[in-house]
Amino acid sequence: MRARVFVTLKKSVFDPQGRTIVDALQSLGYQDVVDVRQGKYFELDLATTERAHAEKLAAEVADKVLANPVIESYRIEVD
Amino acid sequence: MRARVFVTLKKSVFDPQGRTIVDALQSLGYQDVVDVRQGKYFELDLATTERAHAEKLAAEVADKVLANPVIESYRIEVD
Amino acid sequence: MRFGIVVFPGSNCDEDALYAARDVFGQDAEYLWHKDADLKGADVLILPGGFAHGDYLRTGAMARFSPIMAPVRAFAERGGPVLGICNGFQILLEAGLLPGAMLRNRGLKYRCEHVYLRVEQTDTPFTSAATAGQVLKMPIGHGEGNYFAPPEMLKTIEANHQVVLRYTDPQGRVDEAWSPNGSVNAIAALCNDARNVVGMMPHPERACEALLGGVDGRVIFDSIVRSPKGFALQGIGRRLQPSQTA
Amino acid sequence: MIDAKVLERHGVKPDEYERILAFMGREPNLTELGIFSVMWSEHCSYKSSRVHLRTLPTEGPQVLQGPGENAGAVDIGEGLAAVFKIESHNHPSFIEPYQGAATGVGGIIRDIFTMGARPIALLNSLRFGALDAPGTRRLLENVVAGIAGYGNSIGIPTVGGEIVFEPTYAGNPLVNVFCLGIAKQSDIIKGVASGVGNAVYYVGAKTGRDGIHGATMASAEFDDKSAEKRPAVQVGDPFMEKLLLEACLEVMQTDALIGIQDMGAAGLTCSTTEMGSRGGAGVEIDVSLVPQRETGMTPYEIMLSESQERMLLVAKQGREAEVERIFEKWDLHAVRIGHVTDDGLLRVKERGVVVAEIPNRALTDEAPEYHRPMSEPEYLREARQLDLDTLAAPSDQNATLLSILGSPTIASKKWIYRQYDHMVRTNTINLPGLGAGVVRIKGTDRALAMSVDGNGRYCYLDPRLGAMLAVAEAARNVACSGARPLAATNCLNFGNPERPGIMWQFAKAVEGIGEACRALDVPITGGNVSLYNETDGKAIYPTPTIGVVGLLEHADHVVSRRFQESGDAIVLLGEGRGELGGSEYLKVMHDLVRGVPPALDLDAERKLQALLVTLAGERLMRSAHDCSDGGLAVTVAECCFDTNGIGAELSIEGAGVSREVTMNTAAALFGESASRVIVSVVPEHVTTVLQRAAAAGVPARVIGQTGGSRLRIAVAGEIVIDQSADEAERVWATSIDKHFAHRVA
Ligand SMILES: Nc1ncnc2c1ncn2[C@@H]1O[C@H](COP(=O)(O)OP(=O)(O)O)[C@@H](O)[C@H]1O
Ligand SMILES: [Mg+2]
Repeated sequence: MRARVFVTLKKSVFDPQGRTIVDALQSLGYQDVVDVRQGKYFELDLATTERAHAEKLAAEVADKVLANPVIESYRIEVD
Repeated sequence: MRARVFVTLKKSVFDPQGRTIVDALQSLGYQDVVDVRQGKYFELDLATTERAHAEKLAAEVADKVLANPVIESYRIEVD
Repeated sequence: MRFGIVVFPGSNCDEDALYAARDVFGQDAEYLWHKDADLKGADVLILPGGFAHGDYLRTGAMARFSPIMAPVRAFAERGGPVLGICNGFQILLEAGLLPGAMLRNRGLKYRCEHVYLRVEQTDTPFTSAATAGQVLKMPIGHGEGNYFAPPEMLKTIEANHQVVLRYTDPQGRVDEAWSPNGSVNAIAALCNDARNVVGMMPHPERACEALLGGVDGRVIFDSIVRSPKGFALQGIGRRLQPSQTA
Repeated sequence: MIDAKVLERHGVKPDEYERILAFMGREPNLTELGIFSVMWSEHCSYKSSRVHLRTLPTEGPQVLQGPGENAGAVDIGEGLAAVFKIESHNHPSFIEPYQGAATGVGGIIRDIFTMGARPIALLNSLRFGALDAPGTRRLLENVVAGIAGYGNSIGIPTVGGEIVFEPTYAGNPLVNVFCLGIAKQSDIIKGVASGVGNAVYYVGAKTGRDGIHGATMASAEFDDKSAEKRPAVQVGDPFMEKLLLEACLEVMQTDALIGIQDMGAAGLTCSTTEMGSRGGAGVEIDVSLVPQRETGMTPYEIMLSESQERMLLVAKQGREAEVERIFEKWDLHAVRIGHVTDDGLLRVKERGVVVAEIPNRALTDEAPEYHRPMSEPEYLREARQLDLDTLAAPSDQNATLLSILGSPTIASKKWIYRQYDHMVRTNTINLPGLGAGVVRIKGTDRALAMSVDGNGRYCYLDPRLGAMLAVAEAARNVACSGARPLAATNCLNFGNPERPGIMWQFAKAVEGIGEACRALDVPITGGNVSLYNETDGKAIYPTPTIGVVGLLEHADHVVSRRFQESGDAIVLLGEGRGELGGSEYLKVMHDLVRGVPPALDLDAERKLQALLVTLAGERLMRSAHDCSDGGLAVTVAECCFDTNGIGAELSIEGAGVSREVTMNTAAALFGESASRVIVSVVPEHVTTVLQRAAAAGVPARVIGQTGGSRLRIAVAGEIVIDQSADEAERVWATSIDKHFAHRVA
């Protein structure tokens, strides 16, 4: 199965990359882009056909390795 | 509206980051994680309520700034 | 004094740390390979700079799983002096041996240059030879040195006097314009609650010889080297632990 | 099945195909044709350049290894060797600036540690279009980030370089990277395969479909169709390279290796044939044993892939386990993919079945070699005309000085080198921005100085003289730091050699390099040729870049460009002749690229450099700065910068180059006459310095002194420049940053 993990900086954490992108976009004339937050995106190929197992595995990996809980939160999608 | 942009390396392009993560995960005992590809994930806040405009805007921005068309491709979700 | 320099795959300031300890300060020093679980009798540990495991995910994120980190943690818990420099600092954060996390530099670029630092605390094994308020000039070289701690954590850190060095102007005044990376409260170095584990973004090992353009990094090594053997182990940190002073 | 179309796709010309048929005695299959096409590409075979390169001086008592190996090597005493080379990664960097530059750095580093040397320093030489032109900033940002991303994480300091902005490079930037390593002379190892039956190992990253046809791409001009070749981009993995570097150096300590070579351009094909050919042997491999990243790869793809961070090595029989064990320690798995044979053939099998078999010789020594037609290009006659009397020189020299100091080519490059880790390894004793990069050699008293220089504008106006000036400048920069220049490497960036005008530029430049290297006794130990640097039929300025390496016997004798104290005498070594041809002044103030470049007297240059080494050795000079781009006024201003505000006051003569006084003043201030150096000297040493100069036959005179907070220059008795040194420094220091000011600070 495949799991997708989205890791984003918590709302309370300043995102310098996102800020830079917004500024750049606005200077290019994209006034309608009000805010940008940049995160990481992982596609995991998992050797399992059980959805529950895949979800558990992805969550464990995200918790332990892919995200740093001090600054980041994550979301998982499995299909 | 909000748009989400997922930027990933094209399939043909080597992803050393993903490979390093897989190696690490496997050495931690996660043998079931067969492959990892790492990408970028952007959340855009757009000052528009029209879906079509939001989609167009997100695609333009992704094309121009968020993704590097030489090695990356992207996917957009608007809601 | 016997230095143990922990080598992760991707460490690249390991030789520099060894050279400083052994050749500049005349101490025993040995590499500790990350797959080993033996600290080879080290009295003090340095986690050197570099890009452990490539730092592709987050700086320091993978290194904390290395086998050597278990004995490092045990050593730290016993009160042993541990210094993380640059990537070493990042690893200590990821491993939870120090509080907080690193973000990318405010300007998004890697920066290599000299910065000014004010010594905030002298009751750590790595700043005991310095004087409070002293201004040091030392090189940095990092892309992710923008230290962050959530407000509550930050409050505790400040209340416990855990900030060891801050980025300042040449006169020792904290000034946003002189911060190379946007760290919260201009934090450049930090210690743990017990004060025996210190992480710093600047590179003291790059500032120990006049030929290299400055010797302000010596005070960091002098602090640990001059303390009588074993003193650091049971000494400074323990004495000042809040629980023990209370 | 091989028809005209297939040949064209492979860039193989009909007469070249005839040669292939003759060598093979039969029609090649597609894999074989692919192998020929990359080995006979300009990039790998040097078919247009070889006849000229052969004329370069490559010998001298200091040379341990000349051209032909992965890198050159020179004797630096105490049983040590400096191993160094420069490489271009122009085309990949244009297509994908970050990865192109990064993999360029990765490639040159492999060339150095392949020789058994530990890389200890990097330099880079960059050319872009005008900084304010669309696209330049993005290109620059990404190229610099790519160099930084690779060099920083692998832990090799970037200790210097140069960067020039000029419209000619807008569609074809240049990214040349230089690496230097140190080895024990006895540890130098070569790229040879020998000893029948010895195992051939593959180690490093897995092979993917990246960069297939990269080598042929580097040999084709840009046009609209380059976009289609884009999947040819390779992604660098500095972490993998760091592991390879450490593991290979550890394996080399065991003497279990016969030879080793990295897989660069033309990947497995190039490394197997070159190693076999150097060892007078053959190599047989089975591609099905090659670690692969993708499924269904054909022998053609595997042989031509340019995946990064891979090495090929030949181990001594009986020592295989030792070699494998060391790689395992670093989590690398060395895979035995074949063995050495005695038949002189490259034999490629797939699961035991032969899929290609070609004599090594045909791919290497017997590759085509062209004496391409050449003729002096027409633009030259017109471009070399310069009548200063027709130009109105601006009369405010203060403003002119500030304009030139703010020109991105002259301005401080701190915005760039601040992104490079230039201090890792704790050897850097002359930081970027202070002149030549200088690194001490731990365990000895010595240090090495290195500089890369080139001036495309001069070469455009006179390729021969321009190339000579580049050699002279690089060696002079090294000598200014106190080091004795030892040897050189070169990267030749030119347009399409099939055009006689370009070929003429090339031949003249090589002539000039040869003559200057001979006169200054800096033999060429290696280099790289990058041709077809054109966009839509328009070539870049001919741009040879020269890297020179020099030796300081005592590291603590190192000298930088900065004035040290107030009250020191400012001494001008050499003579100014008000030469403005091809100058920054003409470009910035009159928007002209015209005239003839400054004359170069190689004998005077040699004497000057020898004098600098003497003065540094006797500690008679406190600072030294080469006086070239921007002329004397700019040079003296630069000596004042980063000094905490030491100013200078000096007085010079006007130049007699025009009827107008203002032009004569400008020429004296901003003329770029060669073989000049600004030196500062403690007052009590002035007499000695002048004596040493007289004895060496170098013109020298005191033109002023350091001190105060202003920069004041009188020309022909009249003060024409008078301004705050701080203000001048601000203009110089912030010019490049300002272009990026819209970004978050
Ligand atoms: N791309 C670059 N990378 C690193 N350092 C650079 C770069 N460009 C310029 N520098 C540094 O800036 C200083 C000035 O460069 P340049 O004007 O070419 O010097 P010079 O006049 O001595 O040839 C040198 O010390 C050089 O090493
Ligand atoms: Mg130069």
